[in-house]
Amino acid sequence: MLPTTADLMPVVVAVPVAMACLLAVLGRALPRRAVDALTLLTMLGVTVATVVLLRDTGTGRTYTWLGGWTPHGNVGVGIAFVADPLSAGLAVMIGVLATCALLFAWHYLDAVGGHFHALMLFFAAGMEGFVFSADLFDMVVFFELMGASAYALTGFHVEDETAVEGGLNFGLVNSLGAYLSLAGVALLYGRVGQLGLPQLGEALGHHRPDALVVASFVLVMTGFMVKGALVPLHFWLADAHAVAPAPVCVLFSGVMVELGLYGVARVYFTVYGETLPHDDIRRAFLVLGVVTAVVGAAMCLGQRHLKRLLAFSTIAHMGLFTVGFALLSSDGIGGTAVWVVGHAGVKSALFLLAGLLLERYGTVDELELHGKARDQRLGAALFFLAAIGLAGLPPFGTALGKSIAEDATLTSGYHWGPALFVVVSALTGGAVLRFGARAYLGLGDAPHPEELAEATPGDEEPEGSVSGRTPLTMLSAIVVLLLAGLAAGLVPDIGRAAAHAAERLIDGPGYAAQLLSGVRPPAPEPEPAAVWTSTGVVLSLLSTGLALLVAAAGLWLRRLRWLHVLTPVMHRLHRLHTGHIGDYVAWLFVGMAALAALVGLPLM
Amino acid sequence: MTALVAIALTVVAVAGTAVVLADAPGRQAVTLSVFGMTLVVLFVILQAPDVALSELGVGTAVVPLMVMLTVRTMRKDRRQRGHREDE
Amino acid sequence: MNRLGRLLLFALGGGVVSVLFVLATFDLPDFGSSIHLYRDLAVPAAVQHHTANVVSAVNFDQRAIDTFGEETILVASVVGAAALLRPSADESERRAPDLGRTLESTRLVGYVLMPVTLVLGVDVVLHGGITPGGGFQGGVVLATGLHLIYVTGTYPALERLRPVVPFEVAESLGAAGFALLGLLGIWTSGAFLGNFLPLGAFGQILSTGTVQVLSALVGLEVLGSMIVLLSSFFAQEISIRKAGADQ
Amino acid sequence: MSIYAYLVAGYLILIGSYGIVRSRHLVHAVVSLSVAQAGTYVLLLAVGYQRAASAPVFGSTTKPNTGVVDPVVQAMTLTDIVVSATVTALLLALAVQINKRHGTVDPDDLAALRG
Repeated sequence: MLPTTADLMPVVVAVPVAMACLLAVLGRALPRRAVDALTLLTMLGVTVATVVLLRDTGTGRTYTWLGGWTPHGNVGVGIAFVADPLSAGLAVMIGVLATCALLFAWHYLDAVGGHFHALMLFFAAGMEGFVFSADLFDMVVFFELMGASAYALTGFHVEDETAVEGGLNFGLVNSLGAYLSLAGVALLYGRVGQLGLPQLGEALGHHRPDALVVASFVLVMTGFMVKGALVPLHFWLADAHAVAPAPVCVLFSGVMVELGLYGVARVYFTVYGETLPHDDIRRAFLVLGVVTAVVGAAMCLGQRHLKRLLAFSTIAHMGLFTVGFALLSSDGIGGTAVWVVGHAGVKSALFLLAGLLLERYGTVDELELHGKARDQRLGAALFFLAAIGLAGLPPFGTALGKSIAEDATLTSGYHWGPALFVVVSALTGGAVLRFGARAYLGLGDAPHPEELAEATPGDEEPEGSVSGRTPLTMLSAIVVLLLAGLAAGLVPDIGRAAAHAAERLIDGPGYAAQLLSGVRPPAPEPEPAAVWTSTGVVLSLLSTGLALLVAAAGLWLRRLRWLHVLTPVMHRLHRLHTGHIGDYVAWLFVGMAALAALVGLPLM
Repeated sequence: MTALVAIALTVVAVAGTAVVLADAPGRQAVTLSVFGMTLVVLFVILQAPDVALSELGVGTAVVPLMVMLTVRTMRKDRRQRGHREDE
Repeated sequence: MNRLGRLLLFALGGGVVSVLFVLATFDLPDFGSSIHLYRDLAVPAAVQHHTANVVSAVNFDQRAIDTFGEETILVASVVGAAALLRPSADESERRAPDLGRTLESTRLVGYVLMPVTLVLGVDVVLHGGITPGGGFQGGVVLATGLHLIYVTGTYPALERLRPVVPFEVAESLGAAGFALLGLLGIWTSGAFLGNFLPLGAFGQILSTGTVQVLSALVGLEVLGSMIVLLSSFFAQEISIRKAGADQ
Repeated sequence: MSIYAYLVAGYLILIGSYGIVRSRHLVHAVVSLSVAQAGTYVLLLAVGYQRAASAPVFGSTTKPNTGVVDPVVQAMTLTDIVVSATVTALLLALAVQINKRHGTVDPDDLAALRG
């Protein structure tokens, strides 16, 4: 039988796995370049396949029941892979980011016997499987696959003492999250006796939300919220991002963390959308999102280790994305989707630039680097471009996504929305700009010797051995990522496409009807394209301007630690990030309790 | 619920508690192996022979063995570290 | 945060979650009830594909993609553990010392466990006809059996009996084979991991189409990965030394 | 009494997590994690149990019928057990390396090292 478009989904999962197995065995025998080339070709192929899938899916859904086990009535024994515009779009993103990361790694990392490349392929395959799967248990399986490869990649530099520690913290918290999710799946299975998302949604249908529904929701979401780094389940992220090799951070910050939020959204709309009231969920995730954004931004400002700084900026942005999701509207989620693409482009470029700095100077500490990178003209240009992109300067995708989401908050009646978005973008962008100004331009006061002497967490060893000119492969990876971040704001109609994608995501009953009975969804209404609005542009310029102010303040006002000194609150916040695994698990349960209270109490 | 299931469940709970409360790293492998054995019994009683078989291999043998080797490696590495610092 | 603070925080969070969980259990069907919708569908589906062991039918046919994911986790973890336990820049691997050395405390455990495992291994083989699946269990039991040689004997003896490379190959072959067989299903049956091989008489070993093949591949993989994993740990314990450290 | 099995499962998850919180040794933390995971096995099997039903395996002589315990939860548990071994291995491998680099695997000491 001839393969169809839908068959591309299992193919992009299975082929990287098969290739990774091959490399795990042959890696030692093959020359390094052959391993590089095979891995890169595989991910390029995956990218092309997912682009075809995205194109063919259009505004509808493509699905296949694996093994040919189509359901009868509203029940079945099989598992489906489904692509709608959102999941196909995410799949493309995974492909592009992995390809760029591997391109960068071409001259990077003394990769051992194909292990690194095999793990990257397993990681990508796990993420692809996660976005396509339409089965709750299967999602947890792919979630664990992402996890297992990610822990090993985090601790890959075994000589680096902080790397192995970051890997273990990540692994323990994330595995515990996965097991709690599995417990939630078991509860739901006990009630319904099915595992597929559409079957579960149909069965829960208009069931009154009782304790079991709430408990299973809280448990299932815990795993996803750990991955999505929602405060207070976020602690692992900074530890892991600070120490993982730069190309790995591209996948971590660019898409893995966002997949946590995708999991929350997908499972909520397909399984719980008809039983847990929207108001309830909106309130819960608005609270979690705002707290995450504020904590992330505040922590980001206080960092001097670039990768840690970028990690907290990712947490802050996850908070904003969560607010965008929590609006539960097509423009809120659509705007967030555009923003996620733009963010992936600029943030990944920044992580790769951090990798270059680390490689050249053996440190990414802001004070130690003061003025040292002055000769890096091109690096500086790329860095500042990415930094103002992160702050939200038009026409980057970050700015377009932000402005659509800002409009959406106003439509939903949350007038504080634009202010939060602008301030958090400015604070995180400003922190990055400040770092760049110190390192590349040598601005700001020269650091005190005692400040330099203070050991920063993570005096890493250089990750590779490139000196002289930066290799073309590394530069091109950074440029491609930046262009992708720009494209997200410039491609005509991307706003409309994102809104349609969001509509498909939200439509839980339509999802079930199509998968279980083959009912095609109606063509989406030709709604007004969400495009650049004058308010949006003004607000974006405002956030960029504020970011410059924040950077200037950080450089010249009472030096780096002005915020610490000014507010004991900041100091206390810093002290909570202990790196102690016991603390992290205790906070994880507090986070679950908070979600349980936010969702459960109003239902009582 | 039959008494047998109730007893097996209780034994599992007690053994699990013992694993968590046993602090000495050297004893981890043993308590974990015993815990695995109680799970095997429970799975057999719950009519899950396939699961019990897996647990027997993994829970009572492979994982405890890895734990034991890890603890030994750590002791050895710490001894060597001590040596170096003495020199 | 100090110990007390940490425990209080956990008590707070864990307390709330526990209350919710207990309330939820009251909404579950009673323990041991006869309402199992998926079971009622899975059993006929297994019979339709002539698979006597319904667990295997679920693992390797109806929900084969789960198993594909799980066994990929297996290989990924093994590759990851091997990468993490490689001798680092300041370490060197050297020949296992002292051929005659035995580990006294573990020897005893080995003597106790050996017969249990052997009996079980035989049991798995005997049940082969009735439980035509069992790649996971089979692989684990075999790997365990192999390692009891170590526990009762010495590491070098094990190393002679069990060079690691073939097991690495077996492991990767198993996982890659699963992927390729799944892909083959797209062309032959129209769906990834479709059961496209001819079915035989119910209850016979080769009756189940791809189920038996996938099960065997998983068995190969589990056996390989368990052995490779344990050997990384053995190497750390026995033969990897810090450069300059003298025994 | 009919929820006792579920409660034991929940208890294992909770006590395993408690073990990580109070742990003074990373190996102990990893082992506690596997206790928490065992809780999910018990929960799954408890949910799929049926009184007086047999195992979901038919011989060539037994006629297939649905009077068996749920095979699906068994399939899920079965694969999870094998996977747990490898994930535990990964975490233990990281713990070995932490010990090599820091000379300690006590989370309190590790947190203190960071300052």
